[in-house]
Amino acid sequence: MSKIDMSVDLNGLVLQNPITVASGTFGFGREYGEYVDLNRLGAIMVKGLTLEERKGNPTPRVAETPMGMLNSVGLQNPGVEAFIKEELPYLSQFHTKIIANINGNTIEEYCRLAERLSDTAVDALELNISCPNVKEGGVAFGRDPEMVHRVTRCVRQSTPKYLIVKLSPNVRDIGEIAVAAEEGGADCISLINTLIGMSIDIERQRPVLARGIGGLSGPAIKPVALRMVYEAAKAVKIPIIGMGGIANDQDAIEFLLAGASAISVGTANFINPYVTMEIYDGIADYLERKGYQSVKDIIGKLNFS
Amino acid sequence: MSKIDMSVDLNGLVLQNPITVASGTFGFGREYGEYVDLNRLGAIMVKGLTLEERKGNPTPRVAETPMGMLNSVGLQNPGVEAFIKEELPYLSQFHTKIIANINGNTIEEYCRLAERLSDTAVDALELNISCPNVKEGGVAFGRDPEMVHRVTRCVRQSTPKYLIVKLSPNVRDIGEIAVAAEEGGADCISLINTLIGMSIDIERQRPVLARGIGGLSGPAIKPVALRMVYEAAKAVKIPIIGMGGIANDQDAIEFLLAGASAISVGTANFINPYVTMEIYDGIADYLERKGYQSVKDIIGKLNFS
Amino acid sequence: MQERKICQIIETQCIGPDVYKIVIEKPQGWENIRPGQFFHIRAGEDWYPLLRRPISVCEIQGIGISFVVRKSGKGTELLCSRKPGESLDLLGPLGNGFTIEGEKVILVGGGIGTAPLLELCRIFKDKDVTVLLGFRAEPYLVEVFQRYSHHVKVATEDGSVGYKGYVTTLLEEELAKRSMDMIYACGPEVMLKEVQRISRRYGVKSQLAMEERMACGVGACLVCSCKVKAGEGWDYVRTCKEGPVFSGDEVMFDE
Amino acid sequence: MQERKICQIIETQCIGPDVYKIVIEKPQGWENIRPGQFFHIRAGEDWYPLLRRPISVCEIQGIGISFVVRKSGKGTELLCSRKPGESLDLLGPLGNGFTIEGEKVILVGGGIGTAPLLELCRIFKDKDVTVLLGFRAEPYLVEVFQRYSHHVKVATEDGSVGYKGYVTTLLEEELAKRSMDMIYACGPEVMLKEVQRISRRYGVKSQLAMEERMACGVGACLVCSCKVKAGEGWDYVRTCKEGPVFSGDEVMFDE
Ligand SMILES: Cc1cc2nc3c(=O)[nH]c(=O)nc-3n(C[C@H](O)[C@H](O)[C@H](O)COP(=O)(O)OP(=O)(O)OC[C@H]3O[C@@H](n4cnc5c(N)ncnc54)[C@H](O)[C@@H]3O)c2cc1C
Ligand SMILES: Cc1cc2nc3c(=O)[nH]c(=O)nc-3n(C[C@H](O)[C@H](O)[C@H](O)COP(=O)(O)OP(=O)(O)OC[C@H]3O[C@@H](n4cnc5c(N)ncnc54)[C@H](O)[C@@H]3O)c2cc1C
Ligand SMILES: Cc1cc2nc3c(=O)[nH]c(=O)nc-3n(C[C@H](O)[C@H](O)[C@H](O)COP(=O)(O)O)c2cc1C
Ligand SMILES: Cc1cc2nc3c(=O)[nH]c(=O)nc-3n(C[C@H](O)[C@H](O)[C@H](O)COP(=O)(O)O)c2cc1C
Ligand code: FES
Ligand code: FES
Repeated sequence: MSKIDMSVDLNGLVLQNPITVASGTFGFGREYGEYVDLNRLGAIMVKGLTLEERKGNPTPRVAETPMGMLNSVGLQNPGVEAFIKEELPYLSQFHTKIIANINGNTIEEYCRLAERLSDTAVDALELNISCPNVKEGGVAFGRDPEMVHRVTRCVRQSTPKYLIVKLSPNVRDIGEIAVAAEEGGADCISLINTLIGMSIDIERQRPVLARGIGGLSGPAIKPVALRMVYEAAKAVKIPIIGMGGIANDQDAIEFLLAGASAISVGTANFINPYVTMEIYDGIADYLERKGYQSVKDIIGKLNFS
Repeated sequence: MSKIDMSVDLNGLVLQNPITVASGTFGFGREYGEYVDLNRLGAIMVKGLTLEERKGNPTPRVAETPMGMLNSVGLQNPGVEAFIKEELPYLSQFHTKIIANINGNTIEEYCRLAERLSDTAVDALELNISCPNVKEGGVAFGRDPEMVHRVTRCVRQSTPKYLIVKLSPNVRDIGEIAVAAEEGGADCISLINTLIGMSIDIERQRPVLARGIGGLSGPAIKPVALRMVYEAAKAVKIPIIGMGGIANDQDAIEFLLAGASAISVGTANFINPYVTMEIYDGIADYLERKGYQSVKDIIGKLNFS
Repeated sequence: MQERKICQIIETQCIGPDVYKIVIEKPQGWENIRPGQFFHIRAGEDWYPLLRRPISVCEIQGIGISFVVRKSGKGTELLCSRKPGESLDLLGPLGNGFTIEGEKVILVGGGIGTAPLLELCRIFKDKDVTVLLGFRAEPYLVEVFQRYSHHVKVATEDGSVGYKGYVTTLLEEELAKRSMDMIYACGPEVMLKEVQRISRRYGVKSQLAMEERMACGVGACLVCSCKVKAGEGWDYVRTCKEGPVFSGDEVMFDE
Repeated sequence: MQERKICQIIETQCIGPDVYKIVIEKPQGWENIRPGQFFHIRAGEDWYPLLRRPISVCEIQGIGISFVVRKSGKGTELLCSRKPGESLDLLGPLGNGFTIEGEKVILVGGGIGTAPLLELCRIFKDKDVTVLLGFRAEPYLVEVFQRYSHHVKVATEDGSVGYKGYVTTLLEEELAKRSMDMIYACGPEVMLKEVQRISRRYGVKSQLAMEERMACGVGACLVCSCKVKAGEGWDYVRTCKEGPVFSGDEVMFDE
């Protein structure tokens, strides 16, 4: 097992292994640091950041659905300055890449966030243009190819950092959106963010979530996520970080075969805090069993005749 | 329980109760007729019809996913003439509405199907502009508001029959599409058709489905379907038939509260052939327990403050 | 009469490598179950895993119906872990089953595909019935077949028991020796394809029990298509309804 | 040390209307569990239902940890149906737990919210501890509390046992009689809100065990926010991490 090369090179951003954790599901690493050795992750996508502190949406913020969950956290976060001062030093101890997930209400806000993070220890920026839980326009950015192109280009010009654009699945044609991000200057694409969903309490005749709608994540969305990763991988040349419902090694391998160069685990952390390590071992076993030397050998290797 | 009025009036199409069965999941009624009294359903949406016979896609055509399933049947059907000759007489015995689900590759084909069915015993047409399993363009119709408007208007002009337009969930903004159908002259909207998904066999490194991608249905998609029904109901004045993952009375009531005037049960029939009857009883119990006289009293009654 | 019934499990027993026998109490109404028919079974007690699993009838004994299930995924694993006293949700009996025909018949089973032939063998027990059973390694159910037939031969791929090689070689040997009225076969697709070839070569009729992934199991959803000859061309028919047993003449295997 | 452990169930018992006591074998490493802390438990053996369920520690006995669970949905129903011998997947102990403070304390529990107070009561058993338990109808756990306290009073809404009315009325009566060092409360939100009001009125400190829907349970996902006072304004803190026990001073209930 030790002879297998698990590292992946996302066109400049080298991860020691393809297993990363999805933004918003892993806080700033501290909490799950009690369960897993953070040094063993490929990268940590931190909780979505905004320029100023955000308190987020009222509760309930979570609803369970069949093999999925809805959340409406609404980007609660301490703001980028507090992140840099209080969280980044902790995260910088680990030789795991740190990816800052940034969220703006306007293109300008995205650019300011990118600038602010440019000379910090973060290894990459993940432009979240797809959060369904902020009213002011997060969604609008991610659903229109022209807007995706514009925001990506502006942020690209604001920072020399490695730039990942995180796509929304709530679109007509994911390939079109992926191309827009690529042409805007993204180094990498990550997808999917949550699908938009709703759940109703029939006794109270109200939505379960205080905010009404929320983002659907977890195993339920895996088939949609996998299809979108496959389509995006066909559409662009830049590398892809795939996510959406990954709960075990088999799921992760499906995404790699479909064309993702790395994967993120989100909701599954909540159920099994050791899941990332189990996925690591499972991928290594699979590669060994199938006679591969490197995880790179299976990326995009789906046969489709 | 007997005192509750379960009938719903979809603006001209009166159903004896709001429980219908989704196209493609109930054949032409015969098979499930052995399990449930077809006279007790509100309506039967028959298997999608095309002008000519279609053999459909190669197998495997089904894959199980977490609380969902993918199908890639590809509109296998005997063609509209065979339907009229061999299936319609059987279905006409029942005092349950018969809704013909029609599928074309071109606007002209939709119109010819509508014309052909105009002087038959079917009670309504359901324009399927959203089947993800035909290559020739089914999807393209359903994803673009302008195309939705055009095909609806042309079919509207080809037939006096009650016209339902069935929407695809694989769109950017369901409200926009719903409005396009309404403005095109639809009497009613049904949604959602399946989400597009994929599943990979990691041993064979191939998609599980012979066709690669397929339509995702079942409980997994319920939160997305419910949200879309809610959004569509806000966007249009015409009635809505809601579906997507409904598996029990509680799910059905959620859709009614969200604004659907009737609901369709699809995948759940496969697991429990008696599910429609259980949903009927469950809705009636709920109405009685909550002191309603009629199922109409809860349609769109979601509190959202 | 097809019906959904909730039945009590009266026995679960491991009878081979990852192979379990599950016996349920036979409820009223299921009197005319034919070999080759199947039940569509909910693996768990809840909706997860979502779809039912098609499992063939193995044997019908006075008060019970037995199934033999091989663990091959989430659903069958769950099924095999169910305990006596628990209840099982079954839909069936479904499909057409084998047509009982002929005086001299030969049964060819491969792996878990041996199970659906047992009840058939019992029906033919007073006639001239030869049974050929193929396994990768460790065989199972062999002694039960021996109760109903004096001509039971076993092939294993690893040669651990009986003939070392494929069961279809045994079939060819038998047919070379004497003619038969009917071949009944159930097993993996490669085996069935070979049975079809052999049956044509020797001009013996055959009935093949096919497998296809299913959703409804009752003929409504059209996911389980099987390609069969139709006039000059071909047609897709439903494995769950027109099958799972098809005449060896009509099935068209993919190349 | 927080950890995920797979523990054996040693007892499951119905102790009240839809209320079950579940005892698991206490594994090594969980020596310092405090009352008010909770475990995040997988209801089934598989991933369905998906999320873990937060359940408070009820009592820590030599070799076991007990939980008391009320069936209130799919997850708790499944949990209550689990049998001795089966294993349970627990994450914990999580959250801060009650701060042990005061000589004269009063415990106020409502419904299933009585359970998390039991271990607390045991800790205070040699001090002056008054216990007020409120139920809608049929009470449970009362005799166990009586083992640790001589002052256990029960209120039921239907008047079937003890005082007919709300437990908070009993609290007000007690505080009117004599002063207390601390009120510990667990129960439905309306009850906690009333406890807060009463504690302010009588100037007695309180600790409230709050409930909020959770996903991760460990502080990473931020879905479980609780509104607390912060300087002039307010802040959202994590019920699973900073809570579930909060000082009655700081919690801000919605109007
Ligand atoms: C008519 C018929 C009779 C059968 N009789 C038996 C029997 O008596 N004993 C027995 O052990 N097995 C039998 N099988 C095969 C059995 O249905 C599958 O092994 C089982 O469905 C696999 O489910 P799983 O959850 O364990 O596997 P998974 O791979 O997790 O299943 C995923 C999905 O694929 C389907 N699937 C996977 N493999 C098969 C397969 N070989 N055939 C059909 N669907 C499949 C499952 O039903 C499920 O929907 C029969 C199949 C058919 C079609
Ligand atoms: C810190 C804490 C300690 C608790 N201790 C106990 C205890 O000792 N005994 C006990 O019986 N119950 C306790 N509860 C409540 C218990 O967690 C819920 O009753 C349970 O989660 C309901 O799950 P369900 O699947 O039965 O209900 P469903 O309504 O089907 O659950 C759907 C979703 O909502 C969540 N949910 C529903 N009700 C609650 C609730 N009241 N609190 C939190 N989440 C909820 C579930 O966790 C699940 O994610 C506690 C809750 C918290 C937050
Ligand atoms: C509670 C929660 C909070 C999330 N917050 C963010 C966020 O701040 N920024 C972001 O880009 N994605 C956020 N996401 C989306 C995840 O990063 C991920 O894209 C999605 O959950 C799909 O993956 P999963 O199914 O593995 O969870 C959040 C998801 C959850 C469940
Ligand atoms: C096997 C299968 C076949 C289907 N065929 C059709 C079809 O022919 N026409 C159509 O409009 N929808 C078709 N659908 C979509 C369903 O009508 C329904 O919109 C969808 O399955 C969502 O509902 P559900 O989750 O309750 O199944 C099909 C769905 C399934 C599962
Ligand atoms: S499984 Fe539905 S038609 Fe055969
Ligand atoms: S439940 Fe995730 S932070 Fe509290």
